[in-house]
Amino acid sequence: MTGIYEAMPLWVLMTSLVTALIIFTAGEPWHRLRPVINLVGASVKLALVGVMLWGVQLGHAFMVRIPLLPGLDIVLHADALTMLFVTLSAILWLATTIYAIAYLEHAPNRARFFGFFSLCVAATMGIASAGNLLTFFIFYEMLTLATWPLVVHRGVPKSMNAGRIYLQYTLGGGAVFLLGIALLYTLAGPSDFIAGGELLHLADEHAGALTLIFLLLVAGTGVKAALVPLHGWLPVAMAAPAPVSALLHAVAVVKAGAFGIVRIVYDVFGIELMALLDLGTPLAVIASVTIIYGSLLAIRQTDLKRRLAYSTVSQVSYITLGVALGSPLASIGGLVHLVHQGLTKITLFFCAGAYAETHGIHRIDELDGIGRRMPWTTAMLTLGALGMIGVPPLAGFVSKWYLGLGAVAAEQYWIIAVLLASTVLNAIYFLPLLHRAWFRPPRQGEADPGEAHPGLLGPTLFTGLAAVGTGLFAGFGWSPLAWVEVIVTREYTP
Amino acid sequence: MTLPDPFALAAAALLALGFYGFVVQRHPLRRLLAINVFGNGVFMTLILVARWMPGGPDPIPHAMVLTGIVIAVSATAMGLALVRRDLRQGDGKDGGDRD
Amino acid sequence: MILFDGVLALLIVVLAWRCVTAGDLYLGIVVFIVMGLMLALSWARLDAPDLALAEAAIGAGLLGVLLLSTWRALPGHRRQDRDHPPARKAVRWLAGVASVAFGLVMAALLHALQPDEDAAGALALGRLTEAGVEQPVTAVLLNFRSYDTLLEMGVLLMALIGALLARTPLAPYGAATDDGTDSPLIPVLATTFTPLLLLVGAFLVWAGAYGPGGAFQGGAVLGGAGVVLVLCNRLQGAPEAGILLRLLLVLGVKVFILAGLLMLPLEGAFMAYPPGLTYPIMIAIEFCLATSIAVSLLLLFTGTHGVRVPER
Amino acid sequence: MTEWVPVLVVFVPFLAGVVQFMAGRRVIAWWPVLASVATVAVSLWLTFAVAAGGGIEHFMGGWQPPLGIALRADGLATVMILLTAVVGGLVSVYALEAHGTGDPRASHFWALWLMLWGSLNALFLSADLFNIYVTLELVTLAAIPLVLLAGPEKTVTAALRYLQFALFGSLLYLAGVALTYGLAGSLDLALVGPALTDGGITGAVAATCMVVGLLVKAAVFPFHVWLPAAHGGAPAAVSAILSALVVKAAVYLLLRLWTGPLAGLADGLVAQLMGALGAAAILYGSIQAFRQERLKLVVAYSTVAQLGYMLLFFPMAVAQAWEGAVYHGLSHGVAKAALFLAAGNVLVYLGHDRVRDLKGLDRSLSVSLLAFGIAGVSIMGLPPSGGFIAKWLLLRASLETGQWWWAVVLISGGLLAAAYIFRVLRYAFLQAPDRPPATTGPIPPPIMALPATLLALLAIALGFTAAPLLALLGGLPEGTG
Amino acid sequence: MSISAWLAALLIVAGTGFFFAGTMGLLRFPDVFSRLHALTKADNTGLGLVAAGVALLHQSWRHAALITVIWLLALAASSIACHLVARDALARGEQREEKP
Repeated sequence: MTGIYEAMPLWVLMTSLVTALIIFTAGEPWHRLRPVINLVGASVKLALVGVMLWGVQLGHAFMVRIPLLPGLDIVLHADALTMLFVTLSAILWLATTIYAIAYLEHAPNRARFFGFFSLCVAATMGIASAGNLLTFFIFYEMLTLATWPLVVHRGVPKSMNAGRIYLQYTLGGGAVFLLGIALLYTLAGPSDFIAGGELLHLADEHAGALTLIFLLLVAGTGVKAALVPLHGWLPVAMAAPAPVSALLHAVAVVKAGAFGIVRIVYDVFGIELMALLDLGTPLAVIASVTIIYGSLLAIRQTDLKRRLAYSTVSQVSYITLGVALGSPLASIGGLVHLVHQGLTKITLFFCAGAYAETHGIHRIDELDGIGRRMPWTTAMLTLGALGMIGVPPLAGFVSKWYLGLGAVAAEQYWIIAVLLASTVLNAIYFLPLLHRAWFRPPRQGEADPGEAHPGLLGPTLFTGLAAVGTGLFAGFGWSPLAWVEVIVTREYTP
Repeated sequence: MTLPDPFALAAAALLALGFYGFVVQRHPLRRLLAINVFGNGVFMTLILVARWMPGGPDPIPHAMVLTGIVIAVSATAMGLALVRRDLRQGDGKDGGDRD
Repeated sequence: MILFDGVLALLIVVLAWRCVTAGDLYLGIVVFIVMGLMLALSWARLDAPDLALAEAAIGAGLLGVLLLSTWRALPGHRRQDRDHPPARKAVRWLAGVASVAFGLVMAALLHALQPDEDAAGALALGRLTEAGVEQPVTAVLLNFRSYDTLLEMGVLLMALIGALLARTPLAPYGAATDDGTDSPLIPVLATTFTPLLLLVGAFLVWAGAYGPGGAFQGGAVLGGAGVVLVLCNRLQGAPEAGILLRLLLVLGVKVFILAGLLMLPLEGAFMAYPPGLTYPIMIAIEFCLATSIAVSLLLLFTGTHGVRVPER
Repeated sequence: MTEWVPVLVVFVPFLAGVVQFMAGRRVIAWWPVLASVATVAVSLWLTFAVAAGGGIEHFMGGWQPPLGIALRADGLATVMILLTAVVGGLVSVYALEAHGTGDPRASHFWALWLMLWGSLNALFLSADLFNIYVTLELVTLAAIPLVLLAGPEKTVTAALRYLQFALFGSLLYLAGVALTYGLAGSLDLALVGPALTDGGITGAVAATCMVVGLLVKAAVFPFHVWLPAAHGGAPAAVSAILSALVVKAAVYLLLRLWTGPLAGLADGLVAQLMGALGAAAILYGSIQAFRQERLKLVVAYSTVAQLGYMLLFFPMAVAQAWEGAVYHGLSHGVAKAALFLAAGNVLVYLGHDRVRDLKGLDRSLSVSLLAFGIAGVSIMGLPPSGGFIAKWLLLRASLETGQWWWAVVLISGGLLAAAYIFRVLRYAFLQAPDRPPATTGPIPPPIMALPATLLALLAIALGFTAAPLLALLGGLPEGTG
Repeated sequence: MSISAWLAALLIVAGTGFFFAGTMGLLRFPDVFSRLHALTKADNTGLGLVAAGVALLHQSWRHAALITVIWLLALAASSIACHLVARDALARGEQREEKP
């Protein structure tokens, strides 16, 4: 019997799930109480995550096993990688909740929105703490289902269309993923995530089958991670409200996909098997193509949120790139980007949402002079953009630096070129924004100052500064970077 | 080579004709007739099976046929009520029964 | 006799052929009824007099009446195939070939079939003394496989409910429907034939214990008596059924179930009759069944929830 | 006492139905409630008895087969009875409001439904080929009048078509039974197997007749033509019963016969053919469901598709496929009942169920719609749900037997299901900002929304209760595969 | 064969002849009324003859009585049926066909 303390991942999951259920059952009449429930849920979760973080640091094992069938268990556990993602999600959930309460103050159907919002976070928690592929899949699909109502929340034909495309991609990906899992179970039997994987002994006999399984699994997760050519849903899903976009891009969906790839590479196949089957390089190539292609498309966008969306396509692939290279340093770069990109991108989306909500600004050419009207928000936008480009000492730079080091270590010098090109492209699509915001005069009759609502600004400031902080204090013991180094050391030490 | 029992041939023919009628006919009343022809073929088969048992007519298939006849007639009677309803409506009438 | 059997079998096949393919629906129905009678004859030849009776009374008789009355109730243009044309020629050919093949296979199988001599039926024949009645079919229906018979009563009851539901809302009641009912011969028919029919029906039920007959045949004849009365306008449909009529309707199934359940604690199995009381219980059940069958068949004919005696 | 339970499971509801019919219009309001509660209670009693002590056998009239008829409550029968109790109980709650207990139609509904309940249990328990024929007819002839309850003027054509196919199917089955008796001299499921296996071509034809007859009754593609109109036209409670239980009864018989008396005849090619029928049903039914304009027809065509999954057992015929197929039956039963009840609520509220005009429904009918969505998760086979467990088991079975093509069918079936479920939700989520939906009816009271929600949640819960239920079911019967 | 058997055979053959004649009439006569005429008269006589023959074959008074009852019932039924058919035909306005 699992003790209450060991079952901590379950409780963390439950905080969001229960919040969702309360919100659903309470419905619209309780709208005054809902923010309280939301915030209490998010805070409790954060506290529990803190406890768990401490425990993992001390080497405690957290594990819950719920048998579904013989040989088919739901396993929730907490290792260092889990904690990286869980902590990020818990913090960003709190921020996004505050932001969303302010953003949707008078919108209809808020009960539904916040219910699914919490459900979505619950699913993310499940993904993070999944202890085997099946559990991962269960929450992966739950995430798909929980985000659909958020994507179509506005209920206009455009968002319905977005919802349809979103489902086509993600459910299709899920189906492929399921097929991959079933094949793997058939080949190797049930197995938990374990550093280095347990498939090495099959490599000789079933190399083809393993490659096929890898292909299926990566295709399944790649859809959510928006790897080219599976990225089509992401820009369309911009039809959702800004907090949803923020969540989708920074924490939930896209990250879940990237996280899945990390899990598959590290804990299912293992670095060694990857090398043996020669799967790393193709994955790295796909990731590189995605990085460049996403950036190129981002340049062409005139809509602010769409430009950010394509930027996500590009940036998330750094994570994939990092793990695909198969060198410790690159892995550090990739994994730490999970956090860095999350903080940075959510800041950017918060800003975009604040512009839209406060002044109705959606297109980039409407940004002229906004720096003067909304200085704080624009400052955060600036920090975020610079972080994305990778200006030292901001967070993005740390990731890229390690990626570069890793590429050198793996003797894959073309990666350096990719990184450089990406940085240049990032600059090309972000700097004009900053230029317009700060140095162009506001348009006629639009000079009225007006900073965003505090509920919008607060979370933005928080995430923006956090993004700066993670970069600045990367060398300290509790920083994401240090944490990631622990993970990677475990992975690479047999 | 013994000569086939004429009733066995008749049973097979009833089955075949019932099947043919069910597939080919579209008028619901005709379909019900065809189904009953088929049913009679089944009953005939059972009676033959009963008769061929060494030691006397086997009462169990006989009981089955008796049960089968009642069921077939009940179901057909219900079918006839449905046919009556179905074919009388759609003529601008309310479909109510008047007789 | 092989000649007679051969001619009879051929006749049945030809009638079935005409029934299925007759151009005129009315002809098809009439041919179907005749075929039923011929089948009854053939089953009598095949050592199944019980079934011959049942087929004549229920299969050809009552079903024939129902078929004809349904045909009569259809609007003229719905009596033809115009709205329901038969399948296209290609389908007809395909179905024809398939059914010929099916028929040939079945004929070959039946020809080759060699029933077992230790079939369940032999067992039944061997244990007749335990069954309480001499007539094997009745023994099977009311004792060895009484469960089937009970459920079959349920089928009849539900078919009746279905038919009644299909025919609501019902028309005004009571109007004389037949031009023929004022014929001077009708009272003769009603007064002479009905008592006779009732007598024969009751006799058949009772006779089931030792000879051809039984609850179904008897019940059908009793129901037939009711049909005659309706046709003679001595009875007519009523929109509501009194509690008595409903009681009679479910009498068979209810007595059957209650007796069966009663035997659970007494004898340890559903419907395991206590030895010695088997015959009286079975006769009682038979009469209840026959009553319910008669009432059900009558109501299937009238298509109403109840019947009543018309006011004069 | 325990050996009486199978009898009680059949006759408690059946007798209650008969009494209800006799009581006629003067319905006692609490009679249906009492009858349903009693039936659920004896069903649970049976379940626990079988779970604790293994199968129960009862010889009707005290006559052992081959002379008499046996009722056998084995694992498979018990899980089906349990499903019937759960779905039936909740549908009864729904019907208390939807059909009421007052007017004559209500009386007919309860009489028919209670008798149908007993008949279904009788069918699941029957261990005799001819008795199965009788129970099949009993089930059909109870189901058709229930369809008519939606108003004969609307459903009579569908009911008539249903009757024709059902009647022909069962007579075809009876033809097979006749041949079987000729071969084996017995009707008991446990006794006819060897004779059928040794029966050469006669045995094969007998088996074919029975199987094809049941396929017609189970509305398996291409014999599905009668199903959508009947299930789509019936009142919601009845549709739920028909789709969740009645068609499943025929599939249940297919499974039972295939793993029992016909096990020796199961030929690889025939099994593949059955699987192909299932696959065709999945693909065709799903595509049709996607194209329907009326909500209840969407759900009805979904039944055509979902039944196909259960047929995928036949080509694989391993333990996991067996468990998967039966579990699919259970979870589909629960989920489909939820879908139909939810659709019924939509119909009550809007007065129509045109998919395109469901705009803005998510606000007014959020509970029913949520139930629809949750049940949809199971229909799509997404985790965590009973549908997922079933799909997973079937998927594993297909890969383990090397028949990967069924895996492809399973996966695409799930995606197609998602397409038609989300199509409905999409229209329901569309906002109609200018005006509220033109409603004609009241918002269904909680007693109508609750059963749908509970059933939907049960469909999810089935995702976690597989182990005890599959233990109750027991493994694949011996001699199969 | 005994005399009674010969007699029975004769009666049955004669009865069959009447049936044949009745059937010919049914097929050949031009209108409802004359068809009825042929059918009832000839067939009832035929049935009587056949019944008498069968009764003779059985050599039992009980069976003979039963057969007689059956014949009488058949007579009554056919006369009533004939009457009703004729009435119906009249009511529909069917005309007698005159032979050309």
